[in-house]
Amino acid sequence: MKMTWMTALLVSLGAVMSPLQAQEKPASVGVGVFTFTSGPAAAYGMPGKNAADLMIDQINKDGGIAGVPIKATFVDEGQGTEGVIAEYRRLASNAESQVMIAALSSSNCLALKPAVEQLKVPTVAWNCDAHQLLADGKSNYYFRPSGNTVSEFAAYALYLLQQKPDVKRVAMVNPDYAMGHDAAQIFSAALKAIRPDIEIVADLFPKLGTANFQTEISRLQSARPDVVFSALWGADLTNFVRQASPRGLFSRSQVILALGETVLQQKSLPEGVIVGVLGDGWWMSPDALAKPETKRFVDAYKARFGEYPVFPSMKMASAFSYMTEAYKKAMSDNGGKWPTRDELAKAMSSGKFETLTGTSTIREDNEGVVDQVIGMTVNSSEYDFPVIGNMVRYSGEALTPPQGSDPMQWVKSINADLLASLPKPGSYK
Amino acid sequence: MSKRPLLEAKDLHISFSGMTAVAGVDLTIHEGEFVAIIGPNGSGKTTFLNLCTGYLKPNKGEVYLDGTPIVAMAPRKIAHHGIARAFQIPQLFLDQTVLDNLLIAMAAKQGIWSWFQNLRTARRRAEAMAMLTMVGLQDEADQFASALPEGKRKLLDIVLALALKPRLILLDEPTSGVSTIERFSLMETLMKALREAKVTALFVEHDMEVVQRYADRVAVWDSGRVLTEGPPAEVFSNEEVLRKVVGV
Amino acid sequence: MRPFIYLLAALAIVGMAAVPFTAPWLQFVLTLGIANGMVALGVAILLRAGLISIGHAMFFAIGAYCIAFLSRMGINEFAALLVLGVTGSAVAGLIVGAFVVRYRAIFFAMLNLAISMVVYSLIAKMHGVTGGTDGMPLHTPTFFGVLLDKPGFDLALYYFAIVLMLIIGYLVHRYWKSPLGYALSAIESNELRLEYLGVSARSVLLIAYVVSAAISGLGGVIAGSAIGHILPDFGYWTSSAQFVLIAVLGGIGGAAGPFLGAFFLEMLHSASVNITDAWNLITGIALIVVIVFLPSGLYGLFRKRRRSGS
Amino acid sequence: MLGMIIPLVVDGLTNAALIFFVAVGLTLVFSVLRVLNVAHGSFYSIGAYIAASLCLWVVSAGLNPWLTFVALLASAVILAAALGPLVEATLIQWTFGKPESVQILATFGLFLILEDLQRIVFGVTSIAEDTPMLLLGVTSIGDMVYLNYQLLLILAAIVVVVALRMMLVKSRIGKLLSAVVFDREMALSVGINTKRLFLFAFTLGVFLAALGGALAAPTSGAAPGLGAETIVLAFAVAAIGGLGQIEGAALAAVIVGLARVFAIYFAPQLEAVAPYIVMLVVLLIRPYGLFGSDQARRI
Repeated sequence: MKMTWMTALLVSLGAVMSPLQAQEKPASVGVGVFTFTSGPAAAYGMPGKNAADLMIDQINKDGGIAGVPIKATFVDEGQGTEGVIAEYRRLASNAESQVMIAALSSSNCLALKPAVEQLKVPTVAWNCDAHQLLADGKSNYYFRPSGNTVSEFAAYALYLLQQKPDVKRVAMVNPDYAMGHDAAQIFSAALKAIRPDIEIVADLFPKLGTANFQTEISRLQSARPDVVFSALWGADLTNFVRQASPRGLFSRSQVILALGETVLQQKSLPEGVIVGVLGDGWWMSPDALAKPETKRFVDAYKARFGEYPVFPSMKMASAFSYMTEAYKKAMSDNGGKWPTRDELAKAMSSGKFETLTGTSTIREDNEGVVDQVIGMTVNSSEYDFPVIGNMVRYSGEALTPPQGSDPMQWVKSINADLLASLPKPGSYK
Repeated sequence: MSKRPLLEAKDLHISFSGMTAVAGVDLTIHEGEFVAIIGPNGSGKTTFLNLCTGYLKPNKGEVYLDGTPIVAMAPRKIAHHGIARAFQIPQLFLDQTVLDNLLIAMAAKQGIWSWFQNLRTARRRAEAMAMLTMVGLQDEADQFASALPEGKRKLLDIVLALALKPRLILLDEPTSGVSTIERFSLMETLMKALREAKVTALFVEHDMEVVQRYADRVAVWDSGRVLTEGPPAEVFSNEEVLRKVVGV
Repeated sequence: MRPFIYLLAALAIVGMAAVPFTAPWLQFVLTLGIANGMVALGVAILLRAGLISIGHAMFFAIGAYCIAFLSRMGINEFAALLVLGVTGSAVAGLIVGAFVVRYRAIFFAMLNLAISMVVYSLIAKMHGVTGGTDGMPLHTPTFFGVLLDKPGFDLALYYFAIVLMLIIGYLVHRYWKSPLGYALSAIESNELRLEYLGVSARSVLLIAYVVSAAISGLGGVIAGSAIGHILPDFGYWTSSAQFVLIAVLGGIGGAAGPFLGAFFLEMLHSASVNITDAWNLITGIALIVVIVFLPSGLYGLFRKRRRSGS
Repeated sequence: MLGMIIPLVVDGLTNAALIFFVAVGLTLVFSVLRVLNVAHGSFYSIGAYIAASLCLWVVSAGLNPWLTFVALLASAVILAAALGPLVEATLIQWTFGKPESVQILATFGLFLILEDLQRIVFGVTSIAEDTPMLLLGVTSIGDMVYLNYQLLLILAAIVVVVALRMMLVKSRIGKLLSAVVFDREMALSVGINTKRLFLFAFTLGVFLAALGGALAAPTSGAAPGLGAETIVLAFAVAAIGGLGQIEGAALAAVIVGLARVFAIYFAPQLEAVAPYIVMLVVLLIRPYGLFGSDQARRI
């Protein structure tokens, strides 16, 4: 008896608390943008924030979303998970915030998930690619148009096997946290699925934020690998490259830098390094450069921030175009009325979305299927730093594990036929 | 006065990095006695107290309390067995009030179960005030121990030892740092308290008048040994003692 | 003046109880505030003995991970999780405590730091078991038999946390007023005398350590349940330092201190993140200002008033 | 076999050298001022930032590249001169005689402040200028290629150990320092001006940390979050060696450096944990560190 009374009370209170929802056009679209503006991860957070600033300006210049301007609130993920969640909840409790673009760090995304589903705010995971995030397929309000780690890292294995079929000894250096371990696991599993004879001669996990890689480099030298794969990023990657190149790592082995695109502009990479953009980037990508809005975005970005956008920028930009398209879709669905959070979520939950770099097809589990572009560094006449050449564009369908399947099982199931069916390096011009 | 031996030190030796501090001390203290130890500085008197309370371990020799060997025990175990100690430099809880200092000591005596109730139970409080009144510290009860003058610190230090209701109390120069005027009043209160509590006492003392007046027996120390022992009258008529210790 | 303080306290509690209706987003902040306050209270118990632990975040994390594991194992009742989580961290406290209570001053701090960093690194490492840096999800459990949706659970948790805060606060208050509590400060002021009174300083400290670990674990359970996802960062050394910071900020003069500190910091944080992202700077300055001008912490403000009153 | 040992040793010593600079400063300050400075790691990272910026300037200004080495040293001097006396005279002096908790928290507050100031001044992107590293070229030992700059670091660390010891036994101020460390009360009673000594010791500590950062800059650059990582490691090393022990810090640095190397070669999974496990083991066996005594008094 007492219990039921208690339940009734709590449930009713819960009802009272859920924010009101605006049917008529609001004065502005409140968007909460979560990224790192402090701490080591700001190396990726800032390009993301810059892209967001730029996208918002451009969208608002073009009359906003159906005449409603975007009003963004930025939240620093560097303040720690508890603060991030607190801010998310505070923003969500305000009826003006319609959408959240959160977050960069996978651990923050995973920690936010309960709040997202509870507060029912459509939320776009713009850069956290951990396949675990949507694995349960139960998400109704969390969306990821930018694809996940499985396809991203499997793609490198396939590219390598096409480019260097005789590879025998592979060494790996990955940051010592979830993403790094996932990368190592996926990449090596994909390789072994097709070439079980390949030997992993070193599997190193320097701590995230390691500044001195001399020992790792020595270890790699002594292992004499044909190929070195690394998913290091940010300052770690820069340091690794700076310390490794004079010691001849790049000349002795074929190096793969999964997140290497972000350091191209630092002029530190030699030619012939396999790099990619974790998805379909814009570098040298015919599809991307064919889009006038992309060209416009890139030029404006270069003009405003003095450097070219890198993949976090593009993922952030794509998150915004995904959001705006979803709004249009939602309004056409409900007869031009301003959509509620739920209607927007519904619009986001399925369909094909144009992004600055290609298209993203949202599946039942809110996972976006995107192509993977991979290439090698080549010197170029138009740029004073090596850019991506010898490119290939793998179709997302081919590389994304089918919905509901265990991602790692799928990776193990990759076979020579799939490899054969894929376009060859250099085919994407 | 029963002549039952309470504390027996047998052939105690200890040396620090080659320096011999106590070299073969045999000393027996009987129940109810007030024994004084006198001797020049550095003759190992305080070291002896440290050995009797487990603060130091001897290189050789034994100490028995009523037949139980205690040299191997930690100070707190020895305290449980009934030896309490007052120090040359009073060891107080300076950031607590005089009353709380005593209450802590009493709670310590009353054992673990008393540890969960409030420190300032009416019963304990009354008992404590009684003790403080007996030694004349009642007016300072609510002062912080740090605010006490040296003489009263000495007194409180001794009261803390007495709160353990020990069988034997070791007093390290109870009157040092106390003005000659206060000295005897302090000793009077002290003796009164000791008699009331029926405590045997061993005290290290420099003031010969104090020793002559209050000690039943005197042990004269020199360079880590007991030179001679006996009633004050006898000891103070001993040439060697007068020369070496009293310095006449 | 005393009644004034109680009135103030009562008003504060009423205010907190009203939050879910007046400022819903604050509910989460305050739940975390209480959780952090718990850990800080645990730290404060040791500070009473003059011992500073730069490692108590480990018990916070252990409490949180305990319930994460249990709910993975299918235990889905909050009451059970609470009890087991607290027990878990208490046991951890007993094991760690057995080692560290032998040491004092800086060495105590260092040893705690070392152990907590090992625990942290192991949690972050063992991906198979702990989910590594991605942490572990926590499914909303039933609340004393009642099945609630997440909002309902959070609300229940919030009020439950307030009640816990009052209970734990009172118990610690009693603890500090008991001989055991006095023995703590006695260890700081004169351990030799304490030993000569027949009291084992180590057992006094071990008890204190286990209690503080248990309370910290309780904080972890509350925070974990509120967030719904457990991360290794809970146990990183900076958060350990944050807890000491909270304790000293709030003051260890009374059990209310650490909670004052926690709420103050949460408020300061929520306020500052909207103005600037230089919140480290602000907390740093606030911390130095407080320890310089309010040696007995925020709690000291009320204590002074009370003194002048009586 | 030899082919195995050489890289282990060289890498171990390189690791050790970098950690040593921070740890020795921390330990020196603790031994003299009896204050454990949590903000010490920030001096390392700020040193790195200044050094990197200076080198970038030297290069961009088209000056003689060898001047970058001057720049490295200069940046450490600049930082020590700018922050050392300031911090000591304001915050650190205030903490004298206060309980450890207050000392640690005061410096932790400073740590928080410095972390943000760095971000505000130098931004969030990592900066580096590797000219010094490239100038020195490489050496091949067996089939391993090493940066001569690595070897230079090892040399520099050895020089610092010797120089410090010399300073403490030979120079007047060094003797005074040792006196203060050995028995502060006595030193005060014989009228040694501890105020000036403390200022000197703290500034020296800042200099050493900054030097470490500066020397690391050409290879490792400067990035946000460096301070927090550095200080725990420095704690570990200082504690292992025994707080206040210069040679202790040196030996501990070597142990931790080697531990990391062995982890990387034989148990990569344990790399991140290695220093703390070493610390834990050592402290459980010798709670006051390898060279330490109860009061951690000697230097």
